[in-house]
Amino acid sequence: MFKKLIQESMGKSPWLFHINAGSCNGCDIELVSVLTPRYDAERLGFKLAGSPRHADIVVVTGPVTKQSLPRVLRAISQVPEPRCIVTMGSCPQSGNVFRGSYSVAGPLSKYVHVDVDVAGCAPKPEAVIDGLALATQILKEKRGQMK
Amino acid sequence: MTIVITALQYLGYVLIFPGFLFCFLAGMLLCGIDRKLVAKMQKRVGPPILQPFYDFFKLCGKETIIPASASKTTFLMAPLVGLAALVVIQLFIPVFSFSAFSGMADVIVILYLLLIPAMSIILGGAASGSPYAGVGLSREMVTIISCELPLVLVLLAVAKTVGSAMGTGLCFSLSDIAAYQAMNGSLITKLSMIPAAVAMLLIIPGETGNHPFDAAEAETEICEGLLAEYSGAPLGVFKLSHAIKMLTLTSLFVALFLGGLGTGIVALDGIILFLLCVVLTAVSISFVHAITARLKIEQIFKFYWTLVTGLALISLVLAWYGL
Amino acid sequence: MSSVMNALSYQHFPIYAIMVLFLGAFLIVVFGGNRTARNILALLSITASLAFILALVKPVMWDGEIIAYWMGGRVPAGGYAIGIALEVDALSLFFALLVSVAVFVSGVYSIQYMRHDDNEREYYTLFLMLGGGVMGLVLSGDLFNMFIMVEILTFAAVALTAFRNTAKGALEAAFKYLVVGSIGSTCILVGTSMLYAQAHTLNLAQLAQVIPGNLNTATKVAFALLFVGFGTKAFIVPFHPLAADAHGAAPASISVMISGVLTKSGIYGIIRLTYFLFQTMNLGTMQFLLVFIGSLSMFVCVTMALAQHDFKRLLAFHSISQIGYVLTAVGLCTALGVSAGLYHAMNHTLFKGLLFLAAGAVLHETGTTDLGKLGGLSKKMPYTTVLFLIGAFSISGIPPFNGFASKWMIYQATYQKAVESGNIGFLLVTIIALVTSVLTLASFVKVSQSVFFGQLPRELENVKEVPFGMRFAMAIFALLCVLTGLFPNLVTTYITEPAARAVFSVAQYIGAMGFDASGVAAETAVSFAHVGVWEPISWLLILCIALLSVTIVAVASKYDRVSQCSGEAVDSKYELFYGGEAQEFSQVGGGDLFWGFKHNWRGYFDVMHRLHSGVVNDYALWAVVDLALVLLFSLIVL
Amino acid sequence: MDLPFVKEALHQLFSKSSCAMYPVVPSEAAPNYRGRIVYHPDRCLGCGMCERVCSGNAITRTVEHLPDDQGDKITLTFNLGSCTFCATCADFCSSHSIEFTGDYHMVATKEEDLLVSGSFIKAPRKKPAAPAAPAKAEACAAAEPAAEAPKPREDGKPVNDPAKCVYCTLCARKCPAGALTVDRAAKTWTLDEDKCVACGTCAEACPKNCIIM
Repeated sequence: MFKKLIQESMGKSPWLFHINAGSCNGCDIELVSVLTPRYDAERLGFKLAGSPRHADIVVVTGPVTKQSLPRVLRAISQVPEPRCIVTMGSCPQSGNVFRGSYSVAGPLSKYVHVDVDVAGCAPKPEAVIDGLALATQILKEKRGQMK
Repeated sequence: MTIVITALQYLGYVLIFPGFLFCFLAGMLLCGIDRKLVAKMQKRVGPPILQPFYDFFKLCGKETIIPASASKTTFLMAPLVGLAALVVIQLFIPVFSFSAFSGMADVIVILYLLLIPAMSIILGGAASGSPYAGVGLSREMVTIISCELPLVLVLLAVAKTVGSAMGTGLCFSLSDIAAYQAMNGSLITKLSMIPAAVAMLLIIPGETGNHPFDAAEAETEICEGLLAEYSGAPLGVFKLSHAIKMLTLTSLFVALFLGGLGTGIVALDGIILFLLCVVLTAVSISFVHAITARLKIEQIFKFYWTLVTGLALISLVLAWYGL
Repeated sequence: MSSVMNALSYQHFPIYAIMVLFLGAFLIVVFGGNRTARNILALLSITASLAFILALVKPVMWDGEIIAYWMGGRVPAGGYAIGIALEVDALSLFFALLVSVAVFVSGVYSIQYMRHDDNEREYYTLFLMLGGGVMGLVLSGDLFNMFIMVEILTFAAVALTAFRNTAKGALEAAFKYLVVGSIGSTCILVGTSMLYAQAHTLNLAQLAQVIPGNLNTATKVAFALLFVGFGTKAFIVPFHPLAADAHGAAPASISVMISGVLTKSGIYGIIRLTYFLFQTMNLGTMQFLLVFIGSLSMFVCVTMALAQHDFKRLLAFHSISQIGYVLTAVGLCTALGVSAGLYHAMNHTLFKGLLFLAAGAVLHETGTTDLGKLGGLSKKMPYTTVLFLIGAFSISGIPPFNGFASKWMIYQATYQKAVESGNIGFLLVTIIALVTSVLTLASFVKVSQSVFFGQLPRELENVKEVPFGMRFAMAIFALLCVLTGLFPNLVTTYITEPAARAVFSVAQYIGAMGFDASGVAAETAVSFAHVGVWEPISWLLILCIALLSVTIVAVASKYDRVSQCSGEAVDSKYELFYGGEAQEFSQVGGGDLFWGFKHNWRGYFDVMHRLHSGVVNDYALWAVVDLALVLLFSLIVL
Repeated sequence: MDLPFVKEALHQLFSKSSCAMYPVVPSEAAPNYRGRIVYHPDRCLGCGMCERVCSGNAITRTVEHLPDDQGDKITLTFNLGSCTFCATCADFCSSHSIEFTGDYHMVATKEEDLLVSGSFIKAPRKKPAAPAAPAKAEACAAAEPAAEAPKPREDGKPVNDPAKCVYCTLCARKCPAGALTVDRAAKTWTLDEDKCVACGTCAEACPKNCIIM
């Protein structure tokens, strides 16, 4: 029963950790706007965590520049299981307009398993909420698979 | 046989009311109500009231990572010690006329016991070895220093008021303060106690580390400071401790200023206490949270050592001259 | 046979307790060439001294007997005391107890700690002379012997301060100490001779009988001189910078002696002077003097400590801060106050000894006490860390350790005094004491963060735990810290209350020596009613139950199922969360940890910084100014 | 101390929240919102202009030669995970075959889910000299002079190669002087020589490189 409780709770309080991997700040602003009174993701339990150790969902924005790549991987590795990685905006998925630049190491999926992609440049807050909700479902499944 | 029954009774106090179970449920609900109210004041819907429970159980189900540079025992034990110490403080605070253990400590002791949870979080954070924890520790400690002076003045003012009314000169005992209020009505009705009560209301968010006095745990600047390296269940215990601390401080306020509202029936008193705590939380934590932005650490210090200390000092001087 | 029995009578124990230490010092000079012999001799003499003092506890403290001992049987003739006298009442014994415990633990610690130093023989000689000096001072029954002992202990302390003269600043610190210490000793000598000229006696009891009724300008001047002289020994403001230098330079075992023992001798002198010789403590102005100096020491030194970035200097300032507590409480002249002050004096010896030994352990293993260069030692030195934390919690007054019990009594006492005397100034003292306490906590948080927690610098990778002997010595202090904190009622009943009662029993003190005490008010009614409520045992019991239940729940819900770094494998998962930059060591500077606090007090800290110039001329000037002020004060109010 | 939000906080405590309640209450994108791309292959000419103007390299055009001269199968794939939604492709598309809808819901667990693609078969171009088609010989002959590669004009003004031209009108749209008129239905390309400034924009813009300066 306790396990069930935990699994249910897992779906109700996902905490986000946001990594800016060289983003233009467009997606970052949209992510923050998800927490504003207009969209208020907190009513779904979302919360921005300050440290990857607290997070359940890692949201990556930006095309993953060479400078940021080791830090991104480091921060992601420090998120405790179960965790879920969400790429936000086109950049981490493909590099977008920065693709082919000498300083871009992306896409992120070359290095880690990405669970959810939220496309858009930048995605609409509703789309972000959709993506995070999907990530939460995945999180719950992952928790169920944990022993 | 009677010993066994007494022991069971005391165990019941510790584990059920006003101990763990009460602390857990009431503290978490208080935290949830606080979050809901802040959201309301910010024109948001806010999380469900049960959100802190979800957060807690979720954290219980997460992996606990111990950093390589951390000292394991301190790192893992600190949250538990902090939680246990807080519950014991809650046991020492009388619930109106009912007091499980409040005959065992007085207000000065409470003042010092309140340092133990703070120390546990400081040591736990320091034990993780994180540089962010170093910054958080420094800020946490300065916040404690800031709150200490006005809190001392408030407690001394209360002790003086009750003491001179009871003819003993001074009275630090919480159960005596509760008994006095049960006979003569709440202390907040006295002129000299009003500034002290206001000061205490301002101290509560500082002691609990709530916004805007949360420079120590600023998640956007120093990655939650002392908690930066905590994950999983220990983090959940710290969150629980934070929630219980809100309950403890508000019920301390009730014990100091709003005593005498009890009915004598323990269960009912518990509910009244909780409702009063909710009101106090709404005023002193949620409302202050909603209308302010986070203060810098030296502003926190200045705020407490000027304005709040001034209020408490007025109260103390008024109490000294018997008003 | 009877002479043997006679020699074993406890009447002789005080002189034995002093003499074994001096004898040990002498024998070590003669036979101390061999390390084993030296250690055995030192251990024997400190153990014997401790045993003699412990044997005196029952008759003197619990039965209330006052031992008057005339050396060589030279009892007073013609109403005047000529011979050398020892007079041991509960107060003397209380301090002797502290001295013997501190000397014992410090001696045990020294065996491992000083192993790698040269001149161990001289070290033990001076060490035992220092111990013997303080022991002689507190047990002595006449003023001139007190002066002699002050001289012995001062010079032993100066020599020991400069013992590691290769260390930076050791000679300078010793020189400063020598200069100002000599000023203090001279004051005591001049004061003593002025009193002798007036009263024609040097016996404390007889002085206490003669002086109070016959105050004139000369005795008033003598009072000021003696007060400043003993103040120098206690390092109260304005002599506190010396303590910082001396503690910083001396070996840790000597810091224990200086802070735990030597300062107590100053406090003892002041108590004897004010409560016994001049019996002026019932004057509000005298209470003001002591409480003022005490509060000033308390607050100034704790703020100075916050600004330090050397482990031992920081502890040194705290030492004076705690002495400020003691002086304040003693200056209240209430039964509770004196009892609280003595309790705190005892606790101070215990926890400050523990802290200095911990600092010594860190120095022993790492070779530095600079807070900026240390860090993360808790993984390397777990026992030292735990012991240090016990000491830090004790001095910061975290329940249930002993510092809390005594500080709490001091708050009660000051507040009670404020209420009883109607003087709102004492209320301020309560507030200062409470704030000082939390500032103390702050600076020990700083130490624990900068030394034992935080990140381990690469240079300290190979640090090991200290040897068992040192840990054992620290553990003794730690155990005593916990016990005296957990059983405050027993401690007050059996140790501090008899001593405090002795403070108010001037008549018995005089009478025990065979002088006429009719002119002196009999023992004041001493009430030790505690105003507050605090039951540490019950608290601990409940805490244990609570902790147990939390732990059971936690373990049951797989709280301990953690993932941690296994072996040497470097995985970024177990690294700390920060930018991952190349430098492996980033730490908030030890000196600036409490920036938010210091920023608001920058004016004050600037002034303090300028005042503590570190120039010995300035400190000598302070001593003279202090003397002038106390002189003026005593001439006006006495 | 300045506390400007006291009144607001109290007021909002008792007023309705301004939250959009998104997942419960569905939300429409604003007019002209550029969301998910819908590609209409039936309208597409396969000119590849979109691919060239795409800044995010989100559009890929693959041409598959079908056997038996059935023509080319042209597939356009729009990777929404690389798109900046700038709508330049739609702007440039002469046949309006790229459409940006208001559908912002572009969430996927796999990268493939973010691909929008469509394909059409372009009929094989009539070979100018196809001996196998004598029925069209006359027509071929009529076209013969035009099939000759046009010579550059001496005055530097553009010349169109009708053999290559698909009449996509891009040159006319791009012409800063308004000198070009292209009628797609009538398949005519006319140059107003008085207006032409011989800047060369049309030649640059031409997806088929059929304008020669």
